[in-house]
Amino acid sequence: MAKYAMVIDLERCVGCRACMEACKVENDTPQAVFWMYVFRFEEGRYPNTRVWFLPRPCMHCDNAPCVKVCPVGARYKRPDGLVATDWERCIGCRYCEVACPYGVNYFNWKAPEKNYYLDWKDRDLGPVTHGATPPYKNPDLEKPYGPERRRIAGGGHLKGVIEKCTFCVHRVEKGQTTACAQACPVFAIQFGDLEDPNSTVSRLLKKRPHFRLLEEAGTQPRVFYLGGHPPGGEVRQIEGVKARV
Amino acid sequence: MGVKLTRRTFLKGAAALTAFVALGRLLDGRLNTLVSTGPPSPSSAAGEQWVPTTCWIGKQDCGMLARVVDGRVVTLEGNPAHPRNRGTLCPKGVAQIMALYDPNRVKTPLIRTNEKGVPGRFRPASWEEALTLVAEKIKEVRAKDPKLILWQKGRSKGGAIYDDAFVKTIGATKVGHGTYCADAGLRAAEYTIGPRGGAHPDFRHTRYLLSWGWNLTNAGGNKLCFITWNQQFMEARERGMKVVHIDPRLRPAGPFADEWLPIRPGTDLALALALCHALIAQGTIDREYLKKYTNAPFLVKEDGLFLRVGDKEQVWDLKSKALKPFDAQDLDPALEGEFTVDGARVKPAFQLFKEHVARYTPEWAAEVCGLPAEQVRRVARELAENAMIGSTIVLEGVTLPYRPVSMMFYHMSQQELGFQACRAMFILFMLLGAIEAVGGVRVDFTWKVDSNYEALERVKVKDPPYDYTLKDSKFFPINSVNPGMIAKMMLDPQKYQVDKVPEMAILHMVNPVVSFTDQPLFLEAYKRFKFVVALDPWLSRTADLFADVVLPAATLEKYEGPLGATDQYTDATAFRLPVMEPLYQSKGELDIYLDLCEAAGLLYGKGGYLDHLNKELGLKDPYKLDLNAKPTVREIFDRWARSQGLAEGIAYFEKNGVWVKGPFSPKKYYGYAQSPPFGGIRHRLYGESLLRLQQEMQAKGAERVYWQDYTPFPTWREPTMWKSPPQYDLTLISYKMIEFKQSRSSQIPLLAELAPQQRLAMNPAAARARGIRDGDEVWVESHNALTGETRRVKVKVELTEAIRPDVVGMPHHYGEVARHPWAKGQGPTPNTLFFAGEGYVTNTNDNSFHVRVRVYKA
Amino acid sequence: MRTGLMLLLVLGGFALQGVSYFFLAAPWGFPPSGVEHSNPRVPFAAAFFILGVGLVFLGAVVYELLPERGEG
Amino acid sequence: MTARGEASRFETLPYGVGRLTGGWALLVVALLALVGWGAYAYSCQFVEGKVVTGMRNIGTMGGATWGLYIAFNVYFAGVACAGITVAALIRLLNLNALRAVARMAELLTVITLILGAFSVLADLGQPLRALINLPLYARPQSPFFGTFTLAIAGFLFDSLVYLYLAGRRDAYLMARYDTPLRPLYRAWAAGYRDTPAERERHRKTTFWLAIAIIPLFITAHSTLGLVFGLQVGRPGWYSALQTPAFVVLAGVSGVGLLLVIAAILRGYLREEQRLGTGVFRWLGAFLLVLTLAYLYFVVVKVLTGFYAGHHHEQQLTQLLLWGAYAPVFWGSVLLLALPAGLLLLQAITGRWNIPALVACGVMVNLAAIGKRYLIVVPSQTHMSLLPYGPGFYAPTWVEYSIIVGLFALGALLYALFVKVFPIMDVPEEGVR
Repeated sequence: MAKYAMVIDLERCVGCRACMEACKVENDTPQAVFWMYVFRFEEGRYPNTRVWFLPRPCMHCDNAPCVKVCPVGARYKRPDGLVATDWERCIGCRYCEVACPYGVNYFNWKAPEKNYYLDWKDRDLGPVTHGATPPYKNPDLEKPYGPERRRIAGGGHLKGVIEKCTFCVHRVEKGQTTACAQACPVFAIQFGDLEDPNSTVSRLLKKRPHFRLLEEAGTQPRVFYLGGHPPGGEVRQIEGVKARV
Repeated sequence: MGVKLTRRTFLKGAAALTAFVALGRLLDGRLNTLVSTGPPSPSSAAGEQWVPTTCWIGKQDCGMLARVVDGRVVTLEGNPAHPRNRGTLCPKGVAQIMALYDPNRVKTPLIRTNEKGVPGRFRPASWEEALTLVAEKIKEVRAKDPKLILWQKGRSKGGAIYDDAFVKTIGATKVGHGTYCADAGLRAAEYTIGPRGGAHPDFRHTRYLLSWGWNLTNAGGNKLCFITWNQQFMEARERGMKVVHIDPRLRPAGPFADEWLPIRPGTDLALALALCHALIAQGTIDREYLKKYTNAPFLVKEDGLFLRVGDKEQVWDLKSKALKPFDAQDLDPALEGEFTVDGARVKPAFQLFKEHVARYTPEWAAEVCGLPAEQVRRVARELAENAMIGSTIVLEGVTLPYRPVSMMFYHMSQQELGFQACRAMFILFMLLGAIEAVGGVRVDFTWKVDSNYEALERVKVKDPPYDYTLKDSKFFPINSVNPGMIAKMMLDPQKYQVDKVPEMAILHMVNPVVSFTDQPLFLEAYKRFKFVVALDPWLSRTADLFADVVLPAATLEKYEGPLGATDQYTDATAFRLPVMEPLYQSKGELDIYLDLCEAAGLLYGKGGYLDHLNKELGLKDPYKLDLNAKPTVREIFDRWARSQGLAEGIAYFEKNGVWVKGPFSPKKYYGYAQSPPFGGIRHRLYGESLLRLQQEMQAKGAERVYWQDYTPFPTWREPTMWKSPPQYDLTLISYKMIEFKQSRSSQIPLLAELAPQQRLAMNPAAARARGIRDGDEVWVESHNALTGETRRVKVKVELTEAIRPDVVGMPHHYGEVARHPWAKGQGPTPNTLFFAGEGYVTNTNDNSFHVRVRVYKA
Repeated sequence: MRTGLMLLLVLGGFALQGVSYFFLAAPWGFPPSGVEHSNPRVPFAAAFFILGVGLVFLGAVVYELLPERGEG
Repeated sequence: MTARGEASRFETLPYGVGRLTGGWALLVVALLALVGWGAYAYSCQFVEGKVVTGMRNIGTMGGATWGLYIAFNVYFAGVACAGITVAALIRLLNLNALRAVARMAELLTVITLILGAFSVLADLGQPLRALINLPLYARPQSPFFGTFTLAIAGFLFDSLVYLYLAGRRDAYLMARYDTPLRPLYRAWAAGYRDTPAERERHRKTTFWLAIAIIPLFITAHSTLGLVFGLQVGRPGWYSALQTPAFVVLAGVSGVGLLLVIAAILRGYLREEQRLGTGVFRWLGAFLLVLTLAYLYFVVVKVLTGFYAGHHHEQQLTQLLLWGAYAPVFWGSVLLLALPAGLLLLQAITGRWNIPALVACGVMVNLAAIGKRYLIVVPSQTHMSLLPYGPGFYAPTWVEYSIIVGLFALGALLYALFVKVFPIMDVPEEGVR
């Protein structure tokens, strides 16, 4: 059984946010939803200023607060390490969201078709898109996955249901890497199997010092950061994406 | 009885519940786990394919694979086979899928129905009607003088194919966007060391990098932009390359600046000169190189011109203690000293340079640049240490000088003293012998001496009347052709002694009103065009205000190329290939030009468009296009591919997307590795022709403002903007954000969402002094030091500790497109605040992106 | 008899609560580490638990309502 | 038979049962209107989605994902727990002085529990799924399990049973009158004849029920506290104090509301002697103790907040004391301190003044609502452990309307009950 993990190299990240966009297009996430988010930070005072970047996917914690609190077991931990969201079962209580220290959960405040940036009902588009909304709608997201056959990929972004980063389960089960790792122009994001000692993630973790976000919360994240340091009280977010629905 | 009653109530309750649930289904559509969700979508297995193509947004044309499911593009991923991006993409590349489908694209040809200068009213027209109309106008103007057609381009793709074949066919005047990009630096490179381009490092070997300007992690260099640049940059970092970031803002360097020199805008020349001073003072210079490959030993007479015998420049040979032609064998030419040759006192150019920079001490520069002197001295010291002057390295059996110190400058060249500043930077690395050495300063992918190396030397100032581009004029003898100056001239042709002003403009994916500096100027000048055509996938603000005809161009749905695909170490070529049929009624630009030339009767026969395509694509028999049959665009590129020895023709690209030809050999690569090195040219430490031009300009009565920077050595003077009154106490700089690329991305919702609105970057200290808090709305008011003109825009403030307190910054590209829901309310462009024209252009007619401003609460 | 029934209901109720809580509902597992922790072992386990709560209090009703033997 | 005839026969019933006065009718109509408005607001939310509320995601959206609904769910549940507990204590400790308010308390519990349940439904994104998925999948590991099994379902049974059994005697007495309501009373009495044996049996059951209720109350409301108290990720929530504080505040709000209701009925039914000052003295004393206890918790929380090592806890404390939430915080504290002082004064002087007590009851309830809001919201908007920057939450008209609608629904049910069943024990002598 694989143990999936993500390794993010803060000494490579240039904060370009390609991962955020790749995630949005791969998973058809609606407006203002960022399963992957890249912080841009500033520390210190001029001229001793430091600028750095920190990508924030779901941490897929081994001791996930969200899984513990979900009243109906819509949020569950898979043996391969993925923290999955069954969007067919979720009742939209958002308890997972308040329980998560990382702020990675996104609730569908509106019907998705009303939240895809533009009006895609365009007459001239119809013949090409077959009415798909958004036009780049990914057909893989609504199928069931895993031996448990539950609907845990991006899904239809139903109104009133919670969602978050899936570690691209629909790609991973096809043997591909996650969309964010695929896109990263500087290979700062690596995704792979910790069980396999030769996987890039295993080798990187062996070779280089690393940390995890909010270790003190005891959540045991599956996302490891190389180089850099955890964002302390000193950091200021710059160029924050404050998009609201 | 009781029992019965309970059952009844129970049934009632049940009924009620079902009703409620049913209602729920009605309102909510998807009730719960029992109901599968969403409209049935095509399975990924059936009818899925990966179509290779090339990114349409960015400059460096990254390779992409489009995942197409049942004829619908679902995602765009990087093409792992492509040397430039190796399977990755930048945010723009990923997000362009939304541009592809954008229902706000121009769907049909449009013809204007209202007057110009105001938001346009257009009526949809057929391609035939629109093209005939444009063709008529072309014929009309050509009858007078073809040059009066101004063909203007932002960054469309496809290079030579459009630019030259079409322009040459109709005989139009071609204007690019380079004067707003980096042309001052390009002129400096061409004139000083030969090849065309900005300076960038030899990432595989450089150990110490001067990162000059805002490009480091945000836009790369002028040959390679974001992705390739950063991939190689990271490898260099992991090899231990040190980075010195010289920029008023730290942000572009991210966490990668080992040292930050927050330099005062417009003073880069002063810093470069001081570094030269320090190197000479330290004695850490590569005399070998200076003697052999530069004009440093050339003897200069007191009048500033070279001492020539016949037409040969002369040097003083220390071996024979005699005057010798510079190219004589077995010489030891003097770099320093003063010699008397039949009565005349002469000095080697280097001696003059030494005297010239004597006054530019680090302390002096620290004062001018607003930096600690110690920092300047440290950088000079570290440069010298890392240059390892005298060391060599063997690459593929070739022994080459090893100088692992380099610099990058790109857009920083666009400042009033840009041309000379960049020259000074090249000279700095000439002193170290790092030009085109291993690990040193690179310019082009392979060593090519640009025609301008000679041309710029031979420029002669002509007598009026002048061509409207002001080429060879007494104003800008060396001239990058600045659309802003053309606009200025259109408003006052007499002043510039121009007799014929342009009548027709063909705007090829260009948006001067927003993208070029001095918006008010363009708003006025473009009313003077009799006829304006725009080729664009969107209705640019310029088209909205001025276009008589708008022709809908396709984005990713077309053949385009051939496109360079090298990562500077590997040789490769790629094509842009249609990921689907062109959307709406749009067409690829090449299709449009074929049709347009046909309509104008300029397609067939000798000198027709097809003939020019043959030339531009270098097509020889048997691959030549038949001059009397209209080919499809695919056929054209198919012939080109076959002419390159690809038996499959274009199909090869349709299968692989990119054609990787293998690594460049150092022999092709480094200027030093050529035989003779640098193809036998001499790098110009001393710019004799610049002095000659200055004299000619003065002779023709040009004012000081035009000739003052035509000096043989880069010479510091205070930028004109410093003459603005003291209440304009801040300097506005501009830059690009990684989210946007030119006029083709700020309206893409996925990108606009990341950076929805214009922000003025300001240091908290500066803000506090003005009672401004983060997020406040302020007025930014700029001042023209020569005309006294002021302009202001309203913008929100974003405080940052990563910028000089006496500098404010604004990014470009907001609000480029008209009538797009996501371009609305994006806020102002800094171009409104910048000026074109005297005092705000370089001596090479390149535009400056610096201006003095004041900021106060709105 | 009434008392018996009452006790039966109360104890039964508590038993049902216990059983459904510990044996019918999803297994505990801290931290939850598998799909099994997200599914009840028997569907509607929670409903059974509530039923249990109900039964306990129903005991009181039965105790009061059931007519005394011999009486009325 | 004529309405007049009806009325004339109702004249004989105690506590104005069955007598539909104009004022009462007016009240009912007004309440119905408010309920209708609330229902409309909810339908908007149901169709459009939660986007019509002021709630947004924690983090990049800079919002609070739980808002008014959850705050009031906690409030209602608190009142309910307190109500039934008071009733239980009365039976358990034989506080005859308070017998008069026992049923009021029981009814209060039943109704507020219903409101609590509704406020949860209002908060859920997929309410219809919830109706099926909660019973089908609910997991004991989730603190929510306790909330909806014990706090809501358990209590509802419990208090209904309680209300029912305690009412049998009165139902029997009422059934003696020949009124259209007689079948109802018969059914309720279910053969009760008020024999000594039955009384004894009833005494036993109520005693045992009361015994059962106290722990149930503690556990049930604790689970509600745990919903917040177990969250490591939200500074301000993870605290052992959370649970006891929840329980005590529940008491405060419940007793306070009971006071108000008792006073209203006293005036409405003109039951000055049966609802004498004795009743109010008792309730006042209860309220005093509970309020002081809660104030003590507040002080402790603030202190610990200051000394907390974790800078977030400190930030939160400052946020409450002089930050964005200072008005609500100090408002609530004032609305607790003032009544505390007032009650203390009356306790010392021994001169209890009913209007003053009512005022206290209202104030502490406003305070309770304020505190519930402060528990739910700030930890979301301002206490991200990652530097997302401060967020923002302001309820919209939809949220306010739904809450108002719920209160109206509660009042409506209360008003209706009062007209069909005696709200206080029917005295022997009242029976002719």
